Amino acid sequence: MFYRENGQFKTSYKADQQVFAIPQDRWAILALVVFAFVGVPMLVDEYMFRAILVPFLILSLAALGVNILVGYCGQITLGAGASMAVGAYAAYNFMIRIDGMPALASILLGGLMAAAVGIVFGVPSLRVRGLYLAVATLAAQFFCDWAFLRIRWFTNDSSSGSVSVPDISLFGWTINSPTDKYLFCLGILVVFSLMAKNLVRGNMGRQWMAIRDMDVAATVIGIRPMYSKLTAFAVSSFYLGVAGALWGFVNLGSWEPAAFSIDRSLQLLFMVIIGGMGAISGSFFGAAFIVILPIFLNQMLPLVGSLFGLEVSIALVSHVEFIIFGSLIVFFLIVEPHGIARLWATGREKLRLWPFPH
Amino acid sequence: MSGRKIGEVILDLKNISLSFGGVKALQDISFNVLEHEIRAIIGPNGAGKSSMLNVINGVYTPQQGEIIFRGQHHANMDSYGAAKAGLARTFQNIALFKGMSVLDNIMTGRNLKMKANMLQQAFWFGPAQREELEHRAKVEEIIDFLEIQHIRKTPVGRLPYGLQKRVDLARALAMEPQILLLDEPMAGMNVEEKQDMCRFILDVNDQFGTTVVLIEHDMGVVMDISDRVVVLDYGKKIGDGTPDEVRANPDVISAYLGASH
Amino acid sequence: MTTANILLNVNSIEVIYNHVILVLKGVSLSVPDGSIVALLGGNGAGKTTTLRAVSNLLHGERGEVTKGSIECRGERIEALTPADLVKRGVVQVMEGRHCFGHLTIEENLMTGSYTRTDGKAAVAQTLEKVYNYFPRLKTRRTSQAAYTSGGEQQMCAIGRALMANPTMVLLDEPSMGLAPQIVDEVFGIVKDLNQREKVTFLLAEQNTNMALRYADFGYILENGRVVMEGAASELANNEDVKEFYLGISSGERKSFREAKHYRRRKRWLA
Amino acid sequence: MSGMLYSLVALGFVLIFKASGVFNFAQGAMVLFAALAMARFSEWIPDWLGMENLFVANLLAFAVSVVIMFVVAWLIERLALRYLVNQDGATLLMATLGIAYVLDGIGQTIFGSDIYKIDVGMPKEPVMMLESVFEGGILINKEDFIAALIAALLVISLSIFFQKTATGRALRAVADDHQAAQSIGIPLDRIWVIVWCVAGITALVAGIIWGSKLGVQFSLSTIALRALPVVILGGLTSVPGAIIGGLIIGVGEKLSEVFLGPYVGGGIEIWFAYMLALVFLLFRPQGLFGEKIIDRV
Repeated sequence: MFYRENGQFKTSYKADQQVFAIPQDRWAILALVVFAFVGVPMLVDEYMFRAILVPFLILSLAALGVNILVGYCGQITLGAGASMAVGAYAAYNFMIRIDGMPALASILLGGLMAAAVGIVFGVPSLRVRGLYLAVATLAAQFFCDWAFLRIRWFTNDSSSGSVSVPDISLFGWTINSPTDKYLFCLGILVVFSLMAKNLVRGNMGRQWMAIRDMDVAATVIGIRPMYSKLTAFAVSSFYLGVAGALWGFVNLGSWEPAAFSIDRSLQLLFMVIIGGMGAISGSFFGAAFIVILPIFLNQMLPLVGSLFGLEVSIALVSHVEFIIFGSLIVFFLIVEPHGIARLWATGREKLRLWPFPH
Repeated sequence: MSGRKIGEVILDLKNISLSFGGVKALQDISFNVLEHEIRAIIGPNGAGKSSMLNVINGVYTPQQGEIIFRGQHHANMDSYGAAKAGLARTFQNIALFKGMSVLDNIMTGRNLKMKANMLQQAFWFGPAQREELEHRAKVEEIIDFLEIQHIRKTPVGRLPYGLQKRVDLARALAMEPQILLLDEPMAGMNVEEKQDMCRFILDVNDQFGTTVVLIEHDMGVVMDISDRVVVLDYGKKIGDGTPDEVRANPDVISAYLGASH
Repeated sequence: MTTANILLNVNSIEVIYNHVILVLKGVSLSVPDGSIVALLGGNGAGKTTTLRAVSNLLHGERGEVTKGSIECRGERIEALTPADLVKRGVVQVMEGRHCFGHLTIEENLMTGSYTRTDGKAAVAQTLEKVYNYFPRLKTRRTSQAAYTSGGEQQMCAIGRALMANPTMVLLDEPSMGLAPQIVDEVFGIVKDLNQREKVTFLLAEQNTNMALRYADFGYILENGRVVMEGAASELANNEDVKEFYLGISSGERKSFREAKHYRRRKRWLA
Repeated sequence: MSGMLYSLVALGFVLIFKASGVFNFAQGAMVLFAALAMARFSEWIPDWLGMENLFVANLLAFAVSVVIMFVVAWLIERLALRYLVNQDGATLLMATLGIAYVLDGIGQTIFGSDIYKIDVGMPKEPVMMLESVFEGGILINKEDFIAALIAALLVISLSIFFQKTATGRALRAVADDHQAAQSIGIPLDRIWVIVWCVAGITALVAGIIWGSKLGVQFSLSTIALRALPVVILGGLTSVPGAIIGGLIIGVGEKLSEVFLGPYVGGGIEIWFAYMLALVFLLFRPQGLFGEKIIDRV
C-alpha cells in the first residue's frame, strides 16, 4: 500500500535519470546508510564486526570490481585474486618505502597499481573471448601467486612471503578498534558504490554493456572495443586493488600470498553470480551471502547433527560446506541466472502492482 | 513529396573484390550512391549483399578495390572510422544489446558525440550530467519519431521482433548519420508493419536528407521506395538502374525475380 | 470438419514466459489430417509461441503452458518431451533455420533420422527422397552448413525435419529473409510434400500473400488471441485482411510510398 | 612425461566441450572423485570379500568405479544440466564450477580426505627404447609408455565414435545448437548422460594413472587447472589436439624449469604453461587443431 507511485510525476529527464527514481527507494536507502553509520556501531559486538561486517564490506567492494568486469562488460575473470594481491602488496610497498606516506594514499595508489597491471592482463581480451579469456586471466592469477612468493623485493625480503603492517591512521584518527575499521571500510564502500553506479548508468557503462551484449554491433556504432574493455579491466582492477589493500591492512594486518589465491578469485566470482550479474546491489547481496553462509553452517550443522545423535566433525562441516555451496551455485543459475538482485527486483515489481498479479 | 534534392555522388565503390578462404563473395563490383537518394541492393540469398554492406562500413576489408566517401579515398575503413565518418547501419539478424533497455540502446548511438571523461562520469558532475541530459533530449526526439515511447524502459530482449527492428533503426538514427545502411529492415514483417517501416525510412530520407542504402527482398517495397537499384548475383553485379529499368532487365528476371513478378 | 480426422487440437492454451509475461491468452485451433494450416499475424502476435507450445520447445525460453490442453490424435501431449513428439511424427522447423553450422549438409540431414528405428536402408531411402525434393542440397552435401546460403539452409532445415518421416511438420517462418524466387520454390515443395507424401503442415508465416495462396485454412493471431479464422480463400477476400495483411485497398495494391501517417485502425469483430 | 597425463585430463575437457558445448570445469573434480572411488574400493573389496588376489580386486574396484561414474553422470544431467538447456556458455561454465564443488565435497565425505594409494601393478622400472635406431636410445618409463598407449587407444576409439556413428553425429549437433537438436528429436537428456559417462570414464582412467604415480589426494582436483592450457593450446574441439598439446606443455614445463628456472628463483612451471598458452592464443585463437570459429554478421 505504501509502495505506490501514484501522484508522483517526472517532469524532467533529470528526475527520470536519478539513481533511485522512486522517492520511497531514495529515503529507504538513505535511512539504511545512516543506520549503518550510526545505528550499527551501537548495536553490534566486536565479534560481529571482526567476523562478519568488516569482511563483508571489503568483499562487497571486491565484488563490485568483479561485477563491473564480468557483469557489465561480460569478460569472465578468474584472476580477481591476483588484482587484490597486486593492490595489497603495492600498497604495502608504497607504505614502507616512502616515508610519511599516508595510509589512505598508499591504499589508493595500490589500487592504481592494480589497475595498471589489470590493463596489461586485459590485453588478451582484445583477441580472445569467453572461455579462452577465463584461461588467460588464470595465467595472471598463477603468475601473481608465484611472483609474490618468489620475488623477494615485493615482500621486503621476508622469506615466507608474509608481510605485516601496523595499525593505520587517517588524519590523526588511528584505526585500531573493530568499530573504527568498520566505519573506515563503510565510508570507502559508500563512496565507491556511488561512483560505480554513476559509471554504469552513464556513457561508460553503456559502452561496457554494449561490448558485453554484442561486440560487432558496438564497433559499428563507434565504440572502440579496445578502449571499453581496457577501461573495464582498469576500473575493475582498481576496485579489486583497493579491496585487496583493505583486506591486508584492515582485515588481516599481516598476510601471505595465499590470502589472494585462486580460491579467492572463485569466491568473488560466485558472489557475483549469486548476488546478480550486472547489478550493483548484487555485489552486496552476494558478499553478504558468502560471508554469512560458512558461519551459519558452522553453527548449524553440529546442532542438526546432534538432533540425530551424530557427531559432526570439523572436516565434515567443511565438506558439507562445499556441497551446499556448489549446489547453491547451480541452483541459482537454474532458478534465477540474474541472482538475488533480480529476485529482489521482481519482488519490488510485484509490490508495486500488488494486489494484481500482472 | 517535399523538396528532397538528389545531389552529387557521396559514396563511390570501385572494383571491390572480397573472398573468404577461397570463396569469392564479391567480384569486381562498382557502383555509386548519390547524396539524399534511396539506393537498394537486391539479389538472391548468398549473392553477397550483406558482405557488400560489411565492406562499406568496414566490418570486412576487401582484397581489392577502393571506397571513395565524400571525395576521400579509403583502401579500407575500420568500423570505428566508418562510424566516425557518418555511416550507420542496422543488421539483418538484429544486433541489439539484449541486456539493456530500449533507451540505453539508443543512447549508445550517441556515444561518439559524448565527451565527458571517466572521472567526471564517476562523480556525475558538471559536463557529464549536462551532456547526459542533452543527449537524452535528442534521443527522446528519435523515440517520438519512431513511436516507441511506450517501450522506453523495456529491456530489448523482451520485445517482439518488429519492435526490435525499429529500435535497431532508432539506434542507427541516433548517430545522425550521413548514410544509413539498412540490412533487410523489413524481413519477417507483415504488410502493415512494412508500411510503417517504409514511412519511417521515407521520412528520415525526406526530413533529415539522410542517404539510404537498403537491402530488401520484398520487391513491392524496393520498387516503390527506392530511387535506384543494384542487383547482385553470386558476387557479381548483374543490373543497375531505376526500378523500372531493373524490372525489365532479362538477366535480373532470370536470376532473381522469376517470371511471376 | 469432423473430429475424426483432426490431427492436432489446441484448446485455449495460455503461455507465460519467465512466470510474468503472458504471451498467449487462450489460443484454440485444430489441424485436420493432410491439410496445410496457416497461422498469420504480426510480430509478437504469438505464432512462434504457439508452435513451440505444440512441439514442447518452450522450456529453453523459460516459458510454460499454464492453461488449456494440446491433443494429438486425441492424446494429450503437453507433458511429452520434444523427442517423444518426433517419435509420434510431429517435428518443428524452427524460425531462423538453426542448421548445425559445423556439420555438413548431409550430416545435418542425417541427424534428422536420429529417432528412426526402421533401419539403415529405410533411412537411406528417405535421404534419397529428400535429395529428390531438394536437388540443390545434393550438390552441396559436403559443405559445412554455416557456409551455405540462407535458402540452402532453409531447405536443409526442412529436409532435416523430413528425415524423421513426420506426419506433421510445424514450419516457422519459412520465407523469412529469402529471395522471392526461393520463397516460391520452398512453398512449392511444401505443397508437393503435402499432396504426394500426405504430410500435414502447420505454418506460421508473415508473408500472408504466399501463405494464403498455399494453405487450406488460416488463423489470424493478434496479441496472443485468435481474432479471425476461416478457409484460406475466405480470408483472402476479407476486406480487413486485404488491407492490413495483403496491402490491397479498393481493389488494387497500394504503393508503399503512399503509406499514410494516420490511417484507419483495424477493427476485428469476427 | 607428465604431459601424457595432462593429455588424458585434457581429453575429458575436449570430449564434453565437443559434444555439448559445455566447458567442464568439474573435470578435475571428476578425476579426483574417480580416483578416490578406485583407491577406496580396491582397499575395501578385498576386506569385504576376504580375498587376496590383487588383480581381481582391482578389476572389481574398477567395475564399481565405472558404475559410480555413470551414476554421477546421470545425477548431473538429472539435477543440473536438464534445467540449463539453451543457456549461454558462461552460465554453463559456472554451473560446472558449482558441480566441481559438490563433487569435491561428496567425494571427501564418502571416501575420506587422507592420502590413498592405487596399486594396479603398473611396472615402474624404466626401459631403453629405440636402441637400434640411434645410439643410446631413449630412456622411457614403462609406466608412461603404458599411459601413452592407453591414451592413444582412447583417442582412436573416440574419434571413430564421433565421426562415424549416429550418436556421435547427434553429439556434435547438440554442441552446435541445443534447441535445434531438440526440435528434430535428439533427446538432450540421454545425449548428455552419454557424454558425461564417457567423460567419467576418461576421468577414471586419468585418475588411476595419476593416482598410481602420485597417490590420491585432494590436490588431484587442481590438476584440472594444469590441464587447461593444454586444451587451449590444442584447441577446444580437437581430440588429437589434446594429446599433442599435452606433450608440448609437459615438455615445455620441464624445459622451462631447467633452463629458465634458476634465473628467476624456480617454481615457474605452474604459470609457464599458462603463459605459453596465452602467447599462443594471441596468434591463433582457435588453438592448434581447433575448428575455426564461424562468426557471421
